Amino acid sequence: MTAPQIEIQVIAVLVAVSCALPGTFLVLRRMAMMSDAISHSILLGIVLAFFVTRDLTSPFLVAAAALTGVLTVTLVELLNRTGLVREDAAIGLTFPALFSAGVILVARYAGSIHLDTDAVLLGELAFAPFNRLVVLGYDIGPRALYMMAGITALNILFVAVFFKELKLATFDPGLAAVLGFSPGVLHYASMALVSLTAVGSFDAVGSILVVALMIAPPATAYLLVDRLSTMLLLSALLGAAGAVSGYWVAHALDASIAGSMASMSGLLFAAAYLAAPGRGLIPITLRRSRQRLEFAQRMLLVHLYNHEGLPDAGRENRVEHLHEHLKWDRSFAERVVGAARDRRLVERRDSLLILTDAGREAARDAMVG
Amino acid sequence: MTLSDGGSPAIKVDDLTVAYGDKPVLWDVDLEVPAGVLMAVVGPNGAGKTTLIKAVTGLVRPVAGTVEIFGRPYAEQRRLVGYVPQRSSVDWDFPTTVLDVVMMGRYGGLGWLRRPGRTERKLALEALEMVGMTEFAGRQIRQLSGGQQQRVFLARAIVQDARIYLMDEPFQGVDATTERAIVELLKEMRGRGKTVAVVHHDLQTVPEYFDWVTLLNVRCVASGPVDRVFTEGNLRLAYGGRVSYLTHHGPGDALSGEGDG
Amino acid sequence: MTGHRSLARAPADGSSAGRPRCSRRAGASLPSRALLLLLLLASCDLPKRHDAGVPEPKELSSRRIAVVATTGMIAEAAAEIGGDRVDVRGMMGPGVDPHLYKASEGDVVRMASADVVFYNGLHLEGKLSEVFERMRNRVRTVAVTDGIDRGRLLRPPGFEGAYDPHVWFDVTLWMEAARTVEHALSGMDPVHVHVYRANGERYRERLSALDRYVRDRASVVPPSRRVLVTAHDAFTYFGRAYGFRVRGLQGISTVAEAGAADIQALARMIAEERIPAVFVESSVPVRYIEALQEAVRARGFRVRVGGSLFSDSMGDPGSPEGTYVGMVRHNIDTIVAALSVPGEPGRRDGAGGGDR
Amino acid sequence: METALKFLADLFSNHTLRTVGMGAVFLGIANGVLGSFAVLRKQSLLGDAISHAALPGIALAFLLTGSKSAPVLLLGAAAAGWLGTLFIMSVVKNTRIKYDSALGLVLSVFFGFGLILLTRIQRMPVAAQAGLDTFLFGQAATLLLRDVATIGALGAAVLVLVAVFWKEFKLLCFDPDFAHCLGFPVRALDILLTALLVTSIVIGLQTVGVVLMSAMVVAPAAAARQWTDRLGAMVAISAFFGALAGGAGALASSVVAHLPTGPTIVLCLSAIVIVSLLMAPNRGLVWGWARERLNRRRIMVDAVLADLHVLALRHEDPGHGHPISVLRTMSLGHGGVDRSLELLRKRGLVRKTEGGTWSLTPDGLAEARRLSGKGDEGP
Repeated sequence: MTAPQIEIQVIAVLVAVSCALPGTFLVLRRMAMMSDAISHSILLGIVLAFFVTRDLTSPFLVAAAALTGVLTVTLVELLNRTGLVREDAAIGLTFPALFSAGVILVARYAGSIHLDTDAVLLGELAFAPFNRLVVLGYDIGPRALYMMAGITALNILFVAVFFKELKLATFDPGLAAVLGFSPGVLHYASMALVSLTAVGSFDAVGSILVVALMIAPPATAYLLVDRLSTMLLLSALLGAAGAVSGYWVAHALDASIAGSMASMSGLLFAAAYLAAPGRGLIPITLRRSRQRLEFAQRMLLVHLYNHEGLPDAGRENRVEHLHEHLKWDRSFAERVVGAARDRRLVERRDSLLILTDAGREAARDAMVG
Repeated sequence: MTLSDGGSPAIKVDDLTVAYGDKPVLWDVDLEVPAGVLMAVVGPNGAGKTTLIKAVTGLVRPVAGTVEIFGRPYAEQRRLVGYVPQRSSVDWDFPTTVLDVVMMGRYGGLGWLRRPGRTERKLALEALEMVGMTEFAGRQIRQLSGGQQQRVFLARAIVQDARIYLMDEPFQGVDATTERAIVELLKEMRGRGKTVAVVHHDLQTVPEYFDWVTLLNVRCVASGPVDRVFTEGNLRLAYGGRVSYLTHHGPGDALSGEGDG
Repeated sequence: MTGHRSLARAPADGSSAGRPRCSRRAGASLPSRALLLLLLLASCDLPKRHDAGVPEPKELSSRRIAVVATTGMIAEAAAEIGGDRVDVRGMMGPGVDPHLYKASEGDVVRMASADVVFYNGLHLEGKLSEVFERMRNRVRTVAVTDGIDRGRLLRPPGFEGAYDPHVWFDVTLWMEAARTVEHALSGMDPVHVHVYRANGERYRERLSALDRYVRDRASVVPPSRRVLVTAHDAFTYFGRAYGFRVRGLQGISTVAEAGAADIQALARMIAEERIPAVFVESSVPVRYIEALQEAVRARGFRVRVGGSLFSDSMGDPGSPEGTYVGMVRHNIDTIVAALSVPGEPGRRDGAGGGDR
Repeated sequence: METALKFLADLFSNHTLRTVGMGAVFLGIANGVLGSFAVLRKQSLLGDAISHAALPGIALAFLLTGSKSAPVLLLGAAAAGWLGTLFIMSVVKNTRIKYDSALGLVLSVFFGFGLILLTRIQRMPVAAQAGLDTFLFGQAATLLLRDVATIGALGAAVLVLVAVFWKEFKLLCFDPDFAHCLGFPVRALDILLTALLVTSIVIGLQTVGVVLMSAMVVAPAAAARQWTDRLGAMVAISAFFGALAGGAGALASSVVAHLPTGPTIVLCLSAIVIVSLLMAPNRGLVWGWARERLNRRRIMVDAVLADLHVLALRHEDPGHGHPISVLRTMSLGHGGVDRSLELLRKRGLVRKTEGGTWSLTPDGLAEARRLSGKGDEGP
């Protein structure tokens, strides 16, 4: 590995960690799309700041972008407060308006300048290691590394200090207000942090990866664990895993790094979606069929028990008869009988089925239950 | 339409097992509800009361078991079953009026392509009158109180003209007057030969409101006429040790507030 | 501490030196490890002076110089001038819009292992241009437009320091760019100055022949019809150099959109001045120009689509348009062929489905 | 007058305005109708998600066919958008992940995968790839007649389907469980309605671009919701708003130079939304605010009346005047005593005595008794 390669992965991991924390709350509070909304609406801030500074390289433009992020969040919140539109509609109303205002300004007053979000935010992880921070003539590393380290630290600090309040405000804003935690203030603080994290990360890794890292790892963690604290931790870990594995996929394919990282985060989600213990599609399907088999065995036992010793036992207690009486198809009936025999609940003499002592016991239990 | 209900129970549930995640919510439930009874489904939180209703109406898919309505599978008898969901299950801010919601009860009978017309309107207004909501016909549904919303749901069920009604907590968030009115209505429906199953919370009113009861706690603890089945022994089986309700209870007790489903 | 030292110093050493040492640090994947690394990085160990990393001339004279160029045009200039002294790798292949270039992982390695990076500058590569400027302490980076007299650059009114970056359409400006490449290579590898000078001379001669060719061809078109209408504002330098009025549908920025009034204004001009043809560009959807064509037809004049011009990138490698000279020739030939035939009036209710 | 008429005549004989205007109006109608359902089902942001999710479809279509023709790429975009939507529906149905997270997930992951494909394509030495990444940056100003025809046909198809399945869609959006119990194939209806939305989004994407499409889905419906409490009216108003904004945006951008059409339409939509939120009868914020002020004023007036009543009870003569300063101290914190007294005087409930003091009239006494009978109105 070369130094830039390491730096890219460290930056990506930092972005993953810093996005996972606010991302978890966004996912839980059903505001996940806020990240994407911010990525569009910051154009307006950038354009306005450019008209003031007339300089594409001014750091003021990035600050204006972050402020526009906060503005977006505030507008969405205001719309929400009216109770006239829902959260998703509020987001969908806000960002197109801000973005369109930005585009109109560019078209009217700066059409001959290459002015858009890409011109101000680097947004490309591949180039992040080459954007160095030079202090007093010393090259001390990629800018993005320092910026993301700062944002990560801020996020961790915020979550650590306000963990209790955040948790309460996330699950029960009403109760939080009653207890005097002022969910409004906390909400704005956390949304300002979302905006800051988003814009800082857009600069480092590009908007699409930020959206992916804010949503996919927390969503994956949500499938796997139930506690907020473990969810936060797991989100960060999953984000980092997606970032690093994504990097090597990009390396193998010589493809977009951000794209690969987003895709790997998506794959991790897909894996959890399919196989998460207890919640994944596969475990659920397996459990369904297992329960069906178990249940069928009990039905079998009860059936055998009911007919045991009666004159019609010779007719009723045959595998073929199960097919007719219990409406099982032949292979399923065989499977059920096989499973019951493995558990030594049933014995098979020729085609006649006979309960063992254990089987008789189990049948009685089943009937009582 | 001839119905094959000669002797077959209105609802027959066999070996019904439903699981959410890895937790069985209903386990091997057998149930027979004769036609023309007013039945309460009671049980502690998480007992699977709502799930039972949803499984009967096919809203959740059971792991095992079958449901029969008048001796035939539910899918064939769908039209005979009316469903009153929990009030919280719909969006009350939806742009629609009381009359409109009630007319929805006729949609199933209309089938594809046909629009509700004068007949449906008349039926809906009649149903609204039965629940005492005529004057609210043109109101947007958000502007109603909880009890009024519940009455609208009942009216919608009435216009369905089903033979069996399954109701999920019709008394939740409803004032005492409305509760009385609803009970009267339910009794009247029973009088007309309908079968009504109600998820219910207030144990004390069970003997007064209902003639049939099912005690549920994941398994079916007991089911039958209230005077035979609604015994302290069965309640203890269903609720474990928490049977203090018999002396004091009320909404806000451990017994109220639905958490399952 | 060694880990952090190697990481901190690696940039200054140049990447070839950093590579073997860092390969042991595969464990950086763990977030905790990464955080640790970061803390160490941020601590106060003194890195080297940043200008120490530029490769020594001596080292370069004995091997081929690794060159990375952003656009195809720059890659070609570097290859022509460097000859067999250089290994040129272009980042943006044919058909890639430099404004919208998406980097791939390979670019990291290519850039890190380059001896020199040639880029266009003037914000053609967006924010990347800025990064290249700042990278100079790490890898030698050269903006090929740096050598051009700022007075010759087009500047949109009102904004300081913002220039139109599409200089390659004025061949004489591109000769300046080639000279910048030559100087840069000579400076890095003084031992082979004669090679670069000879190659550079030869290349510039070809370019100046090309310039004459373009001028000759352009003069075929009657001055009144020397109007170049395209989808976006890339051909302003071309217009200035060869006497064409240039009209674009939309500005330079990729987010900018045209308004209905802009299309109407352009259509009115085309119809009134009876401009025979408009042109599509390889990187802009054809429909933009088709809309213009429809609008013109509705005014009772038929404007042809004169053909496709290469704007921000060259054609397929191996084809004539895959070289700078071939591309410019293709453009001027297409333009001249289309504009030297007078325009034909269309019928208002014309066969092409004008109005209705 | 004549010049104005001529100007209008010019404007409407103008080809670009007519084409763009018609396209925008049709698009506004189709999306106004479908958007109503989307907004009511909390799918407002589906447009945003689908427009991003379409990227890998476009890239794959190009990779597989090597063609950049619009139908091929559109098919790819629609397929990817459709797949993404199915995935969203499946995740929401089977897990506790909410709709917004599923949207964001599909948006970013699909787009990320699209980026991988795009960078692979970039590495291919094929000049024909040019413009692939701008395929979805539609330009509303460059609508062609054939686009208008497509949009018109699509709009008509949407209207017909929505009319045919009107009551089913209504039931699906309001109470899907109940729909299921009535025997309607809820899932199939869901897929049909979503398919209509995806189709109109993808068509719109290529012609007018991502952001305009996102706004077209949400804004007309959100605005229309304020004006009515009936679904039918909401859909109609929403279609009208969509058409209005489309027409107004097209008009504005053909009168003013350098006013991009798509964003102008978005801003027209935003203006409609703002006006609706503020001014719509019943729900509008301004009315709510006015109602509240009115109520507050009424309570204050009643409070002053009650104060006077209390004072009158202490005196044998109910007509005895009381200085305003006493009333001020009694109504501490309410303020506006002077104005309240003035209002009461106009209603003939109080009178000002010669000494500048205030007392109840017989009417006022009766009214005050009535109020105090209600109990809770006094201070």
